[in-house]
Amino acid sequence: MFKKIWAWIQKFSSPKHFYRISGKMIPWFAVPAIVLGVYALYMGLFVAPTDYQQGESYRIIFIHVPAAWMSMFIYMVMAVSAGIGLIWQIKLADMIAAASAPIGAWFAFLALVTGSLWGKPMWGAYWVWDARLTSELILLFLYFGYMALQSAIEDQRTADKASGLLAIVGVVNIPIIHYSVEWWNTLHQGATVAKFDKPSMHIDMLIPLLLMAIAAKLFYAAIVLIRARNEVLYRERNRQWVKELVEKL
Amino acid sequence: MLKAFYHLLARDLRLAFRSRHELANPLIFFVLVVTLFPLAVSPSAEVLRVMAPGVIWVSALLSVLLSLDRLFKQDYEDGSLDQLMLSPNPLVILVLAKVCAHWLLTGLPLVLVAPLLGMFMYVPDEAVGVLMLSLLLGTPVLSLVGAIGVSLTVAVNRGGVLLSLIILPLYIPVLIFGANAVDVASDGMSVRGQMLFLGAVLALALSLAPLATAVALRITASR
Amino acid sequence: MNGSEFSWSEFLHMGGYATFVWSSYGLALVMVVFNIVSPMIERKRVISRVKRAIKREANSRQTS
Amino acid sequence: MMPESDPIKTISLLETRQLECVRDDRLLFRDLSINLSAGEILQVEGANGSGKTSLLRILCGLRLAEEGEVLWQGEEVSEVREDYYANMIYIGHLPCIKGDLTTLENIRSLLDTRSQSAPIEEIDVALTKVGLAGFDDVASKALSSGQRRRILLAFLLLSKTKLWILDEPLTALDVQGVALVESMLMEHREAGGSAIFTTHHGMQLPCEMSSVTLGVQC
Repeated sequence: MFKKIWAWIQKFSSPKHFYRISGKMIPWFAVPAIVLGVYALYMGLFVAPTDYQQGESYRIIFIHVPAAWMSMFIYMVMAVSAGIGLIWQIKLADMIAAASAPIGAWFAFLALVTGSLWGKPMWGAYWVWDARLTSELILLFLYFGYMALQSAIEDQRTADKASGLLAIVGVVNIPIIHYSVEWWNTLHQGATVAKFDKPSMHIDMLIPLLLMAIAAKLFYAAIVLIRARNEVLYRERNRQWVKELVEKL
Repeated sequence: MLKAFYHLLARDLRLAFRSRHELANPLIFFVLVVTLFPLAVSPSAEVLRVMAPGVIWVSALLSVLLSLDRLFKQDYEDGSLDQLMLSPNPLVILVLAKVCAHWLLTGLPLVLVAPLLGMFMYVPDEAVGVLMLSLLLGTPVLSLVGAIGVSLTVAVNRGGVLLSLIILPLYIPVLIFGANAVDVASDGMSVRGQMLFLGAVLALALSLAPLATAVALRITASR
Repeated sequence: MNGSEFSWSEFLHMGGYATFVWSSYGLALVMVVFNIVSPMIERKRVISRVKRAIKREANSRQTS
Repeated sequence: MMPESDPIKTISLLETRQLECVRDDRLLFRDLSINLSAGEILQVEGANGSGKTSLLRILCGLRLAEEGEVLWQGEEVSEVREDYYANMIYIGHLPCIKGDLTTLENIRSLLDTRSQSAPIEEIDVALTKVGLAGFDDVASKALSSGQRRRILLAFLLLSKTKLWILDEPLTALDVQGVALVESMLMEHREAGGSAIFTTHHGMQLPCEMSSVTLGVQC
């Protein structure tokens, strides 16, 4: 039984098989992502009511919060797949991890910029050393570290393993970093306005937020597949099946 | 196993003492960086006292970071690292010995010189003890976590900047709690919580970092 | 909205926060587009690279 | 379990099965099966870049093969790492010598990493044999590169392991040095030890020697 599952995993995770399957899967993620995203935009911009405290500026939440969630989520996916790649030597997992990093970094960057754009009208400054923004910034650095290590090591296999280990070390550290930054922030209270903690968020605000978050996840799924397919083509470029496939393109 | 630990520790210490001039470098760097702040900001006691914990801790961080190279670089370049990995002893123990030597050569001197810097930066007398204690608990974590980073980047050409990029974010918790402890102690309050946190992080690093370092070394060697 | 009729100019004005709101959404759009386009360009590059490698190989086989 | 068909030749000391090695996406070798028994000396030949060093590092377990496995006395190396490393010694082309330590300290610290020790008399004998008598308290940075290689040869003698894995053991050695390595290999073989070494000189030993050549089949 176990052997069967293992054989199945190995078959599915073979780059060739993945390439074939993933090509068919991409539209299944991309189309719902677009539909949901557009619908969430409509809900967020037209249907959701104006916030009585923050006015219209709160609408940045529909970008900022899903982006921040995604940046965390992608780091977790990255670390888990890097761990799978490291332990069970599954090449595909390494490729998924490598393909995830730039997307996650983009989301972290987006969350940072939108956070500061939101901060300006709320705090009167583009940057405030708020706990979440600070954690987000550190997360962006973790992404940069991962990508830098990945590209600094010539040998692909070593690069995958080394950066994978770094991602795992990062994941162990994230809760500690997060906790200490939160703690640090409560000590230096004064600058912060609790802007995210809305105990009674209007349902018309919550729905577009959640829809947007789902759309972002689907978007990530589609993009990571496209990127992973590129990785497959590049890394397996000496294999016969890639050569045959490329000739047909 | 204990013997292997002891022998490697002794070898690294002996090697370090054979080139004494290098030994003092991180320490001088530490003092030098701290000295820059009164020159750059203001020599006034009020300003410096506020900045002191942060400045001393950041300088300690940078000084450890700069010295991390010597943890594995030489062994990697002359092939001794291969011999360590081919030792019948568990690699984790050997890693621990090397990290231990590194801390004795860089972290401990920082702890010992800290009162001098406290004096430079007008840290109140009652906080100097806390400063030393926080460094005593924090610098081993810096060496332990740094070891993971060095073992990943030791084979990379010009890996210095890369090393700081991957390691500094991981140092943040130690920095926050270490500097804060000194800050709080200056106001005459209890620092029990901060010390417990640093102790917990040290325990965690002590148990996990050598494992991660051992894996990282095997990865580096496999290229 | 708010019972009154909808006005585009009011919508674009975003209650005075237009700069912040629209630059956030604009940046998000740029990010999404970039993330779609860049792997596609990358794909073209990889494919042309593999093709060139195949050609090189074929040439060297002919000469030898 | 396989029945032991051959009573004389039981399980081989070191065995590889279908090794495949890829470096910088170049296939170095594939389907490489080696069978080394006790008392056998194996020479690995091949041009520069044919993967000799990679093969030796795979045999040591320092490097992971793309495919295939390495067995020590019939068991996967990663399973019996401790036993394997206690009975195997690898000397790469890097010197492993610390310039700041003396010859004696270098030998001692190399032995320490293997959890071995040797009495001073024995070290003296080994040093004399490799032509370093009287150099024991000289800092190694004052030695020539050939002399440093000789320190490693002394280490090799003192380690008394069954299996030697040597990467280019003749590097930096003079004529006497080469002769020394040859005689060491002969004695090691007579004592029932095995060795695998690479060289692009093509060493001729006055004894039976198997050889593997890399870089022909692909």
